[in-house]
Amino acid sequence: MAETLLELENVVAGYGETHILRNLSLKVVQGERLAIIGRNGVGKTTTLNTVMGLTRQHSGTIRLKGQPIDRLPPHKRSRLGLGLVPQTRDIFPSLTVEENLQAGVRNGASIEEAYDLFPRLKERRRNGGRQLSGGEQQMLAVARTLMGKPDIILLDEPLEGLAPVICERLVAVFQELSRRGHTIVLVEQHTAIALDFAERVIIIEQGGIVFEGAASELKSNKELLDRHVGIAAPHH
Amino acid sequence: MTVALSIVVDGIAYGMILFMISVGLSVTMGLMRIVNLAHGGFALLGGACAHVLTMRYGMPFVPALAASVIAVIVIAIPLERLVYRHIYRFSELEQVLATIGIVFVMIATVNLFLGSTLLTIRMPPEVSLPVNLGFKVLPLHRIIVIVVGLLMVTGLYLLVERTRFGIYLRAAVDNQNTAASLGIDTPKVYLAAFALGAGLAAVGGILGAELLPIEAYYPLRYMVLFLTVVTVGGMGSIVGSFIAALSLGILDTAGRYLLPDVGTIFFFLAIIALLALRPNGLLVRPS
Amino acid sequence: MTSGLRIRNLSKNFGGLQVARNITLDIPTGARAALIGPNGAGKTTFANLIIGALQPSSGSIHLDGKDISQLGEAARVRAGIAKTFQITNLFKDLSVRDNIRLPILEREHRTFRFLERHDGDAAIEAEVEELLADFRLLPLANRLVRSLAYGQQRLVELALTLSLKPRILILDEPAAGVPSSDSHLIVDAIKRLPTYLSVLIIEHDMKLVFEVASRIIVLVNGAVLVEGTPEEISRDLRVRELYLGAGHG
Amino acid sequence: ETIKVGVIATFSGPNAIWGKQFKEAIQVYVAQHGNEVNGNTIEFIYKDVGGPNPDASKAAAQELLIREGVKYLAGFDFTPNALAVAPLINQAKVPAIIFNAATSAINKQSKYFVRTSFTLWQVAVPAAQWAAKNGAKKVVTAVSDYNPGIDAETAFGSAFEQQGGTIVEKIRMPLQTTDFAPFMQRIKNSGADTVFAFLPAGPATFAFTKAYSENGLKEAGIGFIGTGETDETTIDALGEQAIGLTTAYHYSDVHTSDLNRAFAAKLGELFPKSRANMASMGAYDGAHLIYKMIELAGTDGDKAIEAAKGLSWESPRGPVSIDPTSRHVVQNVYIRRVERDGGRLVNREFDLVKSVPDLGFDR
Amino acid sequence: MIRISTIDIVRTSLGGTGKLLPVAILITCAFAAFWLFPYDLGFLTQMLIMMVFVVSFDLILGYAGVATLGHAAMYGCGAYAAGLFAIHASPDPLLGLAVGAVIGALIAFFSGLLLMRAHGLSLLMLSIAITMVLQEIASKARDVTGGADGLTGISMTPILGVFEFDFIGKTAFWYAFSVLFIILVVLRVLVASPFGLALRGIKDSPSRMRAIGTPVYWRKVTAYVIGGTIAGIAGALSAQITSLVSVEAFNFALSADVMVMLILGGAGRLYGALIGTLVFMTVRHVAASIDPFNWLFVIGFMLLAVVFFLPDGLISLPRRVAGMIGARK
Ligand SMILES: Nc1ncnc2c1ncn2[C@@H]1O[C@H](COP(=O)(O)OP(=O)(O)OP(=O)(O)O)[C@@H](O)[C@H]1O
Ligand SMILES: Nc1ncnc2c1ncn2[C@@H]1O[C@H](COP(=O)(O)OP(=O)(O)OP(=O)(O)O)[C@@H](O)[C@H]1O
Ligand SMILES: [Mg+2]
Ligand SMILES: [Mg+2]
Repeated sequence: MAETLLELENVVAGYGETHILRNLSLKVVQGERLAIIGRNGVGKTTTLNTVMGLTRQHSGTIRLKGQPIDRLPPHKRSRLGLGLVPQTRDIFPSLTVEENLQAGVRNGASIEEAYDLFPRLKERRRNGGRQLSGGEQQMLAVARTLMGKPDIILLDEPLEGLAPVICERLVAVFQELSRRGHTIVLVEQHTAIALDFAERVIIIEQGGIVFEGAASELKSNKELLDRHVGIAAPHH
Repeated sequence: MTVALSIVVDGIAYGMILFMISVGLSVTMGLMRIVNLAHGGFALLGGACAHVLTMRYGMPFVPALAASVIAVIVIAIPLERLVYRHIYRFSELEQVLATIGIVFVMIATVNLFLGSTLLTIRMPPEVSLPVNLGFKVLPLHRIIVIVVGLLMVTGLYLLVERTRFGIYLRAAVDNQNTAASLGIDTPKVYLAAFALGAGLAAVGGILGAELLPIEAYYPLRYMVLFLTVVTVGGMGSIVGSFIAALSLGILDTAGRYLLPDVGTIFFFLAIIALLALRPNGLLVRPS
Repeated sequence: MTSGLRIRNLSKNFGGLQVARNITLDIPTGARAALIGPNGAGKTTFANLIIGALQPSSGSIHLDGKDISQLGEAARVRAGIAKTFQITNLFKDLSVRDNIRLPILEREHRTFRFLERHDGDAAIEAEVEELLADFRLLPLANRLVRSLAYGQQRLVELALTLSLKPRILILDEPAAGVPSSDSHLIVDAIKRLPTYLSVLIIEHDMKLVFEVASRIIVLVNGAVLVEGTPEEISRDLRVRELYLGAGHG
Repeated sequence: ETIKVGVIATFSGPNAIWGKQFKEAIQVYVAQHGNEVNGNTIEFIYKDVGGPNPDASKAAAQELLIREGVKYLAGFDFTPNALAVAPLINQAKVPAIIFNAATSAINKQSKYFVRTSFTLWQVAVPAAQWAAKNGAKKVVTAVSDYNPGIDAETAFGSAFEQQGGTIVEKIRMPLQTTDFAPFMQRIKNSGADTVFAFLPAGPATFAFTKAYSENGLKEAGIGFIGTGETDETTIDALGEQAIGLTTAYHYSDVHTSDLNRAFAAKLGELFPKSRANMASMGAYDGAHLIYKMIELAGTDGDKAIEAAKGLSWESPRGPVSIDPTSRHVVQNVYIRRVERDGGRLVNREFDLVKSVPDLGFDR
Repeated sequence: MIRISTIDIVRTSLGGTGKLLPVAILITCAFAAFWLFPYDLGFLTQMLIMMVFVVSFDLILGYAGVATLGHAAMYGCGAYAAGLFAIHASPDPLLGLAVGAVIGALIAFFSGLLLMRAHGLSLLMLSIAITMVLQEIASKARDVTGGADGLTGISMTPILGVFEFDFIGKTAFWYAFSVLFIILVVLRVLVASPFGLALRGIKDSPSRMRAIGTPVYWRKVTAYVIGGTIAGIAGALSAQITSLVSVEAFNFALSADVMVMLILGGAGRLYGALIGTLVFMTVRHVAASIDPFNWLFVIGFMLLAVVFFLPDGLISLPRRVAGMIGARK
């Protein structure tokens, strides 16, 4: 049995005084590929942001590698091996592409790796972050997080706005990272892609988990999928 | 011809003082993007400290300068931890209110201990010796300021554009949450930058005191001047502030030489024209 | 006289970078066209040139035979061109309802009726409610947009743009951030649009593109690579290599 | 009976020094002379207006007149603050003693104004006469570009030319000027042997005198004559560069007379950190005048004004009297030079022009 | 016909009985102040004038989100215009107000053409520079304006030929209050109108506003002109009531004070502007008369306390308190 890397126990979190996550508990084990799906506004992003320390956590415990991290500021969590690709991309607009990447560099990562992954970024390396196209920003957001060599990568809809070819390439990259032992948590709207990629799937509804199981289980159980996510057969 | 030369020399010497007194602001307001109306407050504290050290305790100028800058940084650090840290998150308008509040308290404090008269700083007498440049006589003080100003702008440029700290700072300012989730210790970066800004303000206050003498109401009296330099230079650009300070110095000086009667109107009209043409200042970061 | 949008030799440079190269296109009234292409191909830039947020380096744009190249953005919106933003751009500190109401008031030229209340007109209020209902936004109507999840904001974005009742509608990745489960809301909304309206949709979700578009334009490196029916495009080898990848076809 | 006197001045903000000097001098006067006149208790009530602010000045006067029922108004550091109360004192028939505001024309706005300070004409004309007599031939005037500066420029210029001198250039320097180097260059280039300067005391004077000494004007043999630039409250801040500056003015805190020594002693006793200046003297003599008016006319404004006209007395600044037409103080104007005296700088008087009235009243 | 429309205006502005409450409070406050502080009418009148001024800035900053530091430009011009008009043309107060309003509007229009294209710091600086130029002109044109000594010789005839300006300042008080009241009613109608919503939209996202077909620039100029008109009226009021205009009317400190008062009370709320002015001026007045030397401490700490504990301004105080009491239950 692989060890638990990240654990949320009865987490209550939200914005200001409102509670979005209500007693959420989940475990992520070392090296796995976990997908989180759910309708709009159910709290997927909030879950990832809470793990990263960006939303207000009212109660509950989050442990990373067995150590409670609830009180830690985001940068300490990052240094413990967490990496987040935010849904809104959040490119630093006044930094160039290259500086955006440098801002993420830890543990001697090389920017060339990022350029190998996304040659488009290399072409635009001197451009200001604000001038990038939507898809270029998405690539940069992913690449920037990878510069920190995180053990566990939280991806919030990383395929959004990318051309299908790039999507495929990116999914392949994630698979490769997973093979190299990185743990990946993927929030994705495209249920089909998510189910193909992940081993395990969690469905969130109203700030709580309503399904947890193997991806294959969901794939074969259309009725279940319909009920929670409201999708007709995953299209491919 | 000699008039033109005089304008340039006097203008640069004056511009360098403008740069000196506002460079701290181009760090806190330009780079960190806090509407820091309390900038002059730190200059005031630095100047007041140097006044006390040189006049009351007879300390020589250079050690007094160093001690005063350190003192201001020592004041700035807890102030950042307790107050400014929260101000970063405020909206711009709230920042206006908060930093005005701080500046009032600073003024009141200096007023309480030292009164509201001019607080002179004793400099070594050689500093005010006229130096003959052949075509022109310039006080040694101005030459020192020019040299220090050049060193400062180079150092800051390298720090902001060429070091990891510079990248971290700019990233943290763009988006604190994202920077933090990339592992950047944003509170520390902010603290360091803020202390730097405050320290520079103190240096500027002290070295600029020859022209803008220190007194309790200094921060309010010259607020427009600080803002002008940073605005014309462009937010976030140290080099921009530098060029702006020099241009404004030359412009103002030219106005005084050539159109003394309407110098002020000329100066502000020129600023209006400049900002109408280049609304984001002379130099801005890529946007 | 041609009706619809006529674009001739449109070019745009950002410094040394050419992001639109001599684009010539027609989007006739009633068209359902899609613009696809690799990231950074210049799709958003193209849309911005049409709505007037950017000025072209050269070329012309005509709407129903009238040259609109010189008009500013607001004037073009009034002439009937509207666009959704790829990255949502909403009135975050206004309620969802006000976000819809505001463009309708503008459209109806109500702004200078200083003596009316902004929510005082029954017809406008009815229209607001209808749009909110269409996009299932009624339960959120009084929330500030700032507090909505990203996907919810995408829906507001679309509703807001439709409230302008444009004749040329440009949708920049309308489904981005909307879960596949809800993308049918968008498809439905597009299908419900009156036929006098031309739609140009920029989207990377091919399922949606194939569902709504009758013509597809492929933009690569700022130039039109091919233009054709969905079948033609999905068969095109270059498009498959450059854009669609192995998963499609 | 208590007779109240309302003092309107600036007690807060960058110009608070005015209010402070006024108040201290009044307190010295009261300490020396008691607070009773003819059995009436005199009570001074201070109102802050925070700087040149005519709106506030008028509101303060209204409040003093209505609520406090003051019978005399006093203070007024800035001209607009004095002018703003003119309609009120005309209606209320209450005398207003001006301790500073130095525009001649104020006293024309109301017959209830009496002034115990000075006007620029009063000091600039003697400055010109003295300069002409002491070898100045060509003078350049350099003044701050606002009404007092213009007054000084005109007064000095007309008097100097009358004495046969030439004004080679008139320089007006913007009030906001911080760097005076360009003006120094112009002064040098003008070919003058003397510069007559007028600037408000404080940062402007500081930077001006600094520029004067650093740009080698002294070495170039260009003399300096001014008026109130070397005010006692800022003179120490000017430092060494001030030594030797010559000014024509009506009061120096080292004026040698028993009265002045007594005044200084009392001030030092009550306010050890304070130093007297012309504002103190305006207020001190103002207080004296008010006491006199009460003694002679009680609380009848019209009678009090009549009583004030022509009054003369010995003040710590020397002999003074109130000119019946201009209701302005007639006084000696002293020529002084800045010297070091122990740990401080002082304006040492070495010459004087006797009994000068407000020469600007009829312009 | 006209009657009906005025009633309509009043009704829309009051918008039902619930909204009548603040109006009632306002009038009650005025009467209360009048009876309770009969000796401070001068100060109270100054405060009312300042309220007119701050409320005009609220339209620009609070609603349209345009932050300037040169609002005194219109105030000063309104003051000089009204003063000169009284001296040279007619001493009628209401005519003078109209002149102040027109001049305020003109200055706002012409400077607005330039200012409304600018943003952020550049906008602040431009507005400061314009005010400085105007101040410099006023102080140089001594023959017309009296320069630094101030413009004297203003005297007014009775308002409407009936109410004479009295020594105690009763007329001035009610005059200023009536003007404030009318302006508040007008502004309430305005901010509730589609125009008001459009301004809030502009504040929120100008780029989106443009994308819904709004000529943002002209909207902002319009708002600036309306704000400038009211600022001109405030200036005119002050000239008429003080009977003197000084170059200080253009002071940077005045523009800054206005901004501070507005944020203190709560920008974007008309009553916030009133409360901010009331509190700031009262505290300053009281603190400065108790301890003129140290009153800045009081103001400084008050500003800090408000930003830290009442980020939406003083106007959010009742809601905050209610919230705290509610939470405790
Ligand atoms: N900044 C915020 N302030 C207040 N409420 C918020 C904020 N951000 C999100 N919410 C609310 O929290 C809930 C969950 O939002 P969250 O972004 O986690 O959803 P999500 O599952 O990621 O949705 P999506 O698929 O649209 O990205 C939503 O109802 C949203 O309205
Ligand atoms: N202001 C600008 N200055 C310089 N380059 C720019 C600017 N705006 C866009 N670009 C560049 O132009 C190219 C086209 O951008 P555009 O946003 O139009 O792409 P797109 O086709 O919409 O891509 P995506 O599918 O990723 O959204 C990009 O490479 C981008 O980096
Ligand atoms: Mg999300
Ligand atoms: Mg795009």
